[in-house]
Amino acid sequence: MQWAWLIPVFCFAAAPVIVVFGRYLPERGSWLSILAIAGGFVVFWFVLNSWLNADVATMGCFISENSGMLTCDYDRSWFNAGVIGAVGSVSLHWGILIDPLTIVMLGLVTFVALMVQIYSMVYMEGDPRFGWYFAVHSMFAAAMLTLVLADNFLLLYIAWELVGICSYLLIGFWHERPEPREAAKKAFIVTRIGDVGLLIGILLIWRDVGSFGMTDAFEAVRVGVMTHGQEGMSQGVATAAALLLFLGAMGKSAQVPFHVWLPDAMEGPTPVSALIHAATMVVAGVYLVARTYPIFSAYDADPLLIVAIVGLVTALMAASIALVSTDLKRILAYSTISHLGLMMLSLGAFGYTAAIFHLMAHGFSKALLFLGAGSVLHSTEFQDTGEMGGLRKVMPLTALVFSIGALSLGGIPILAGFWSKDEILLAVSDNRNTAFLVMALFTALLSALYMGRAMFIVFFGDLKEKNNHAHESPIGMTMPMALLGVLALGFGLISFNWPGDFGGIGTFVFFGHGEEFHFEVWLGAVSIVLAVGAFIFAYLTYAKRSIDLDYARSRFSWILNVIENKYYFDEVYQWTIDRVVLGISGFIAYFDRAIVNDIIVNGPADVAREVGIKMRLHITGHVYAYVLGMALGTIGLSIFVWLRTV
Amino acid sequence: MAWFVFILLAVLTIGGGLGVVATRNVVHAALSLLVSLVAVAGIYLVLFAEFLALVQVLIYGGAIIIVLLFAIMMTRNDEYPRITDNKQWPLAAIAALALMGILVPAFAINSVEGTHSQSASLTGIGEALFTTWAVPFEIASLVLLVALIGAIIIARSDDGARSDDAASPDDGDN
Amino acid sequence: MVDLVWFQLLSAALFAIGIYGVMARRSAVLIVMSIELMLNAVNINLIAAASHMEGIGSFANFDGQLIAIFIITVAAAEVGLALAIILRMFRNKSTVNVDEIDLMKW
Amino acid sequence: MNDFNQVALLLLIMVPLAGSLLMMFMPGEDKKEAWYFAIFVSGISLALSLIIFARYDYDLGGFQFIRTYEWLPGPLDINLSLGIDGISAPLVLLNGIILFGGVLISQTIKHRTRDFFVLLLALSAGVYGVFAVRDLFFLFFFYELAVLPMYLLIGVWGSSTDFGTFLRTKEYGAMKLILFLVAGSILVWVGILAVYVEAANNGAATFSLQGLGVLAQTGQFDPTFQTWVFPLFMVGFGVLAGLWPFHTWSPDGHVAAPTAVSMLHAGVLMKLGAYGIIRVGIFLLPEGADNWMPVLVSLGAVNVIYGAVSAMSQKDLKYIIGYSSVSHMGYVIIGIATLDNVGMGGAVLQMFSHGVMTGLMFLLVGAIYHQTHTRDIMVLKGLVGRMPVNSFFFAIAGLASLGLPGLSGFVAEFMVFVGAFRTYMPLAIIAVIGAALTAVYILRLLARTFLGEADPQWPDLKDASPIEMSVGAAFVGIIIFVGVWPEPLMRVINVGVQTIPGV
Repeated sequence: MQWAWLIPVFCFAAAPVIVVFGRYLPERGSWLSILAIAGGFVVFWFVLNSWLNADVATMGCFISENSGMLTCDYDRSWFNAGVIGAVGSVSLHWGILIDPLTIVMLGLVTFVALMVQIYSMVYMEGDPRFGWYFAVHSMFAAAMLTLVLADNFLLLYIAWELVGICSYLLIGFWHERPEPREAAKKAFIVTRIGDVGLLIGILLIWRDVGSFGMTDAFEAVRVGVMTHGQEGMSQGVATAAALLLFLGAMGKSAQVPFHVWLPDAMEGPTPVSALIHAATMVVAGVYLVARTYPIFSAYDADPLLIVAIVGLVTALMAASIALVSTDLKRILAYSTISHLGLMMLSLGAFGYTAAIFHLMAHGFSKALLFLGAGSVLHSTEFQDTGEMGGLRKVMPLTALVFSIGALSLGGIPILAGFWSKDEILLAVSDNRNTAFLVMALFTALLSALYMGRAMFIVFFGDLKEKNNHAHESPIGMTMPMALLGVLALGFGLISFNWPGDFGGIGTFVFFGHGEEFHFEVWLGAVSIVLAVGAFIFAYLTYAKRSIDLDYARSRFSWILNVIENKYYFDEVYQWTIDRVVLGISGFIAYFDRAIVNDIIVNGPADVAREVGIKMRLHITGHVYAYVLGMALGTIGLSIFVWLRTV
Repeated sequence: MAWFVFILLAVLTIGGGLGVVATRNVVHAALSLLVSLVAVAGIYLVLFAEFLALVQVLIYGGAIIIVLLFAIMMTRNDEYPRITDNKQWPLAAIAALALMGILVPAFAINSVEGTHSQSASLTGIGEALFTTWAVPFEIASLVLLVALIGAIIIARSDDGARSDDAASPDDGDN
Repeated sequence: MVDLVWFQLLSAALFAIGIYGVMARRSAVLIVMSIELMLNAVNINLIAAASHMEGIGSFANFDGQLIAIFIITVAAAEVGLALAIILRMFRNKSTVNVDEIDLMKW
Repeated sequence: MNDFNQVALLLLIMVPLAGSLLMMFMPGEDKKEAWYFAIFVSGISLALSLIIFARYDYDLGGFQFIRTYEWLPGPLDINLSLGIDGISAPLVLLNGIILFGGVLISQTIKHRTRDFFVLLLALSAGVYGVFAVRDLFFLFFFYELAVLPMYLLIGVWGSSTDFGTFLRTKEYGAMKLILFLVAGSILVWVGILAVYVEAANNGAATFSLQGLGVLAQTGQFDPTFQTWVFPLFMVGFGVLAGLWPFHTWSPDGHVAAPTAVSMLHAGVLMKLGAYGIIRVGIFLLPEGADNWMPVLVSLGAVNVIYGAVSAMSQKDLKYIIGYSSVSHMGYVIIGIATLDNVGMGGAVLQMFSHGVMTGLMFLLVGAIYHQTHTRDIMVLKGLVGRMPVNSFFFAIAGLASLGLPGLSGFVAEFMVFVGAFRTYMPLAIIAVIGAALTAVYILRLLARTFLGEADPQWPDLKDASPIEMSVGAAFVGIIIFVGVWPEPLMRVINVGVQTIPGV
């Protein structure tokens, strides 16, 4: 298990090699990157296996009091600021932490990254910067894996920033066109604002705890809770730190005020969206909240209430926009934001296992959907759903796989999505008041509705003549989709407690104490009815065109156009940027040039010149004037001397 | 008796000085200067400094006034002989009076009464001149020599032949 | 006998007239004359002081007179030079009025 | 090899000085010969600084390579006492690197090449002197030697640019730079004399830092004296370090200066000011420093925000980098003002890393300007198409300056934040926000000038020349090495920072 740090190192090593020797490697280095991530996937299985049969005795492992899960921590010193031992000196460490949460995330990231890289071998064929794409791809995977493995906040922050910069490079991959450039810049700056919150949170914790290690921080919180804030971390600091960390998570996981960058990030290549904006990067925020759950749930856990509220609002708002947007990738982007909202909601409702379970299920299904959208885009060259229709006749396999993903996220039983969403609804019903539950159910309905809408518009209905040239994507693209489809189908099953010692996901990943799986009958029934009803409704309106929505559209027209304009977030942000930020900087630049420079600096120079001009007027050139001066001088002097002597 | 002579000579000196300063005509100024200097020589006599009086009359009366007159003659121009004061004269008058205001009280306050002037023997002067004051004497002769040469060089007209028509105003080429 | 004070007052008056002459007259020659007046004023003062002091032995009261002699020689040299300069000035600017000579003006 | 230690520092200063004097006798018109000789001299000085840095024994710590040459014993007790400690060793190394890089890339100087290199070497000799000397008088002497050639370098070889609304001629830039720096050095000189007189009153009339340090430690200088004299040093050296109200000379100086001079100016000269505050201000007047630190910290925070925000709306590449160095010097000032060994260590590391970063950026801007003759980011577009290597280096330098982990900028800034968080928390939060602002203008610059399709305006843009590529690669290598594994540098800095009183 100590060799878990090999996983990111493989990809870190692959990236520079591809960049430098890309031209000479076969397929310009893409094989090397795939090998690296495959190696990572293999090591993941070793880590899982060695964790399963590890126990308290093995080196470096202990049952952490906070999460109650067996965690193993391996630590190595990086560098120290200030002579070791001197007062106030700080020594900074690299280190990895293995616990079920990490293993689950490792599995998700490595598997999805592998699938996407294989997929993009075909998808990105013939792109001039093919090698560079794979280099940044493996750099991103490495950074994401380090983030998941990090055992101290410093390493987490470093990986967090590297993930940000890799997403900037990948979104802005086709930087010839201005839109990707702007989208990449927007993504980086918005996430960077979140990162500021994260950094301040980390420094706040460090200032209180004295070291960057997560275990020390959780220990301090636990001591603080026990002693009601006498020593260890006081409530104020804990809440402030939790909220600041959540600010960072909101930036990365595109929660409400910071979500504007995710839809624009669709400008990047579709496999990038599949990996980054579905399965890995966006869930980093959820992972962060899960990883630092002790700090969130310390004292009376009011940060979790805020997390729940933000999650719910994001889920609702994004689901509504997804319902009306026409671009296929935008629909999937908003659906990602909505599901992230759901995960945050479930974390906010103490549904730790549910959130992680949904994270996994959503990761597989959404990656699948994005790859499906990619293959549609690959063959028909446009993203607008208006142009598509009846593609199932032309692209049967993609249609099938896409439908599986859509049904799973829609919440149709036996599929992965249903079980995880059911768990979330269960957690919300147990720990939060009914208003949350109603809104969560409404969101589930909306997500089923837009998933159905997307599925039926694209693949059902009559095939437009210009699409008949479309062909099924090559095996290199369909095979990863099929694998992900299988997972989307079968992943739900791991939630049951099977015979043997494996008692369901609840006993594997949990916070506090593991609990077996139990199925709440009435809640399950309600959600099934909602999901199936929504799909039928979608089928009728979009595939058969029997229900027309014109009447509904005219009645709620003003709500519709508000939603269609994405609640005017972009306009508001753009306005503030143009007016406030650039305004201030323009003013300061002017202030700097006009005031500080021309007045304070050149001012004295001009004054000196003026005085100089005035001073020289007394040289009149006439001799007698000077004699007069001399006479007056002597008189003055003698008076002065006379006064002093008398 | 000495009082009367002193008063007379004092009046003559002041009158001559005012004459120099106040007349419109340059030659009158030169003559009034002569009167003033001769009066000063008289005062030296009142002070029993006969040699000085002699020297005064000889050098000032004889040499300097003559040179001045030559200078006046050589620098005659169109507005000759009427000369006026420059625009600064009221200020100059005030400054002069202020100076008087300073000197008179200075002399009056710490005046030394009861002294009387005695005569100084000529041999004493000669002896002192060539013993304690020998060095200044030599330097004085040097000064005179330098002044002499300097005056010649400055006043020498560059091209010799042109010095006859000094009065022509357009002769400003050199 | 006439006290020293009166001689000093006389020399002060003469000196003041000389200063006024230098400052007020426009013609350079008159300025030289006024300078002569000032020098004579100083001489009067010197000689008056010299003769009124009791001598210490025979050398006493010669210093004043000797300095006066030197002043006269310097005055003579000075007049010679001054007039040479005035001549040159007249040649260059064909005028002797001081307020037209302002080459050193700013 | 102990005697090498003895003579090392003297050699370090004398090599560039002698080199610049010798060059005066070389025939002026041959361009290449002067350049080769300058490379030779700066190569030796780089080798010397590398050896010195390597031989600095960080376990022993304190001042090493100590050597004192009698100059004016008597009552003044001025003597050239040389010695470097943990703080000055990395800066000596920095000066060697930047000088060698600067000389290498200035083969484009066609006009009076010989005199250019004479002045450049004299300037770097001054900088070496300031870092290696332990005597107040000579510190000021070399400080002036480092500052004055800047006037000629910018005035003669600089470039004037017309910004439409205002004109920045090179004469204006040079004049303003020199007036500011000389004004600052006057304040410093007054401070030095005050310290000397105070020392004389307390019996030990000396100019040597070591002697004065003993006096300061044993509390001979009374606190009121210290609180009055410290601002003299703070402002005097602060002017050179780009402290907020006195920073306007730096961007104007950058715009007008030729590439090599900009590299030395931003890379090393601004560090002189910060080093001066530490070596003279804080070492000699600890109590004075304590009372003035809140002021310095808030000025540093203003520096960071002010530099970042005004860089955001600049149109000229060099102005943007100029204001960004003002902002980065803000971190150094905050680091110094925390008087905390992590913060101070961060400040010294930031000096080193910012020196390399900005040196690289100016090198690349010089290369771009040399071919396109414009630095206006509105006009430059899509350079990556034709100058991939150049753009890659600029991207690395830009990302380092915005504090991307894995590059040297992050490590230094992080330590400054850690130190600042411990002492002045609210100002540290402002500094962190400043770091986020840096991201805005750096990315705006990268996206606007480098990304995008190749611009038809310059069809024949050539990529970096072999020399520029090698120097750039070396600088990028240093940035990445310090970013990933700062331990070798930190060992030396930690020891140096430990000796600062009050830390």
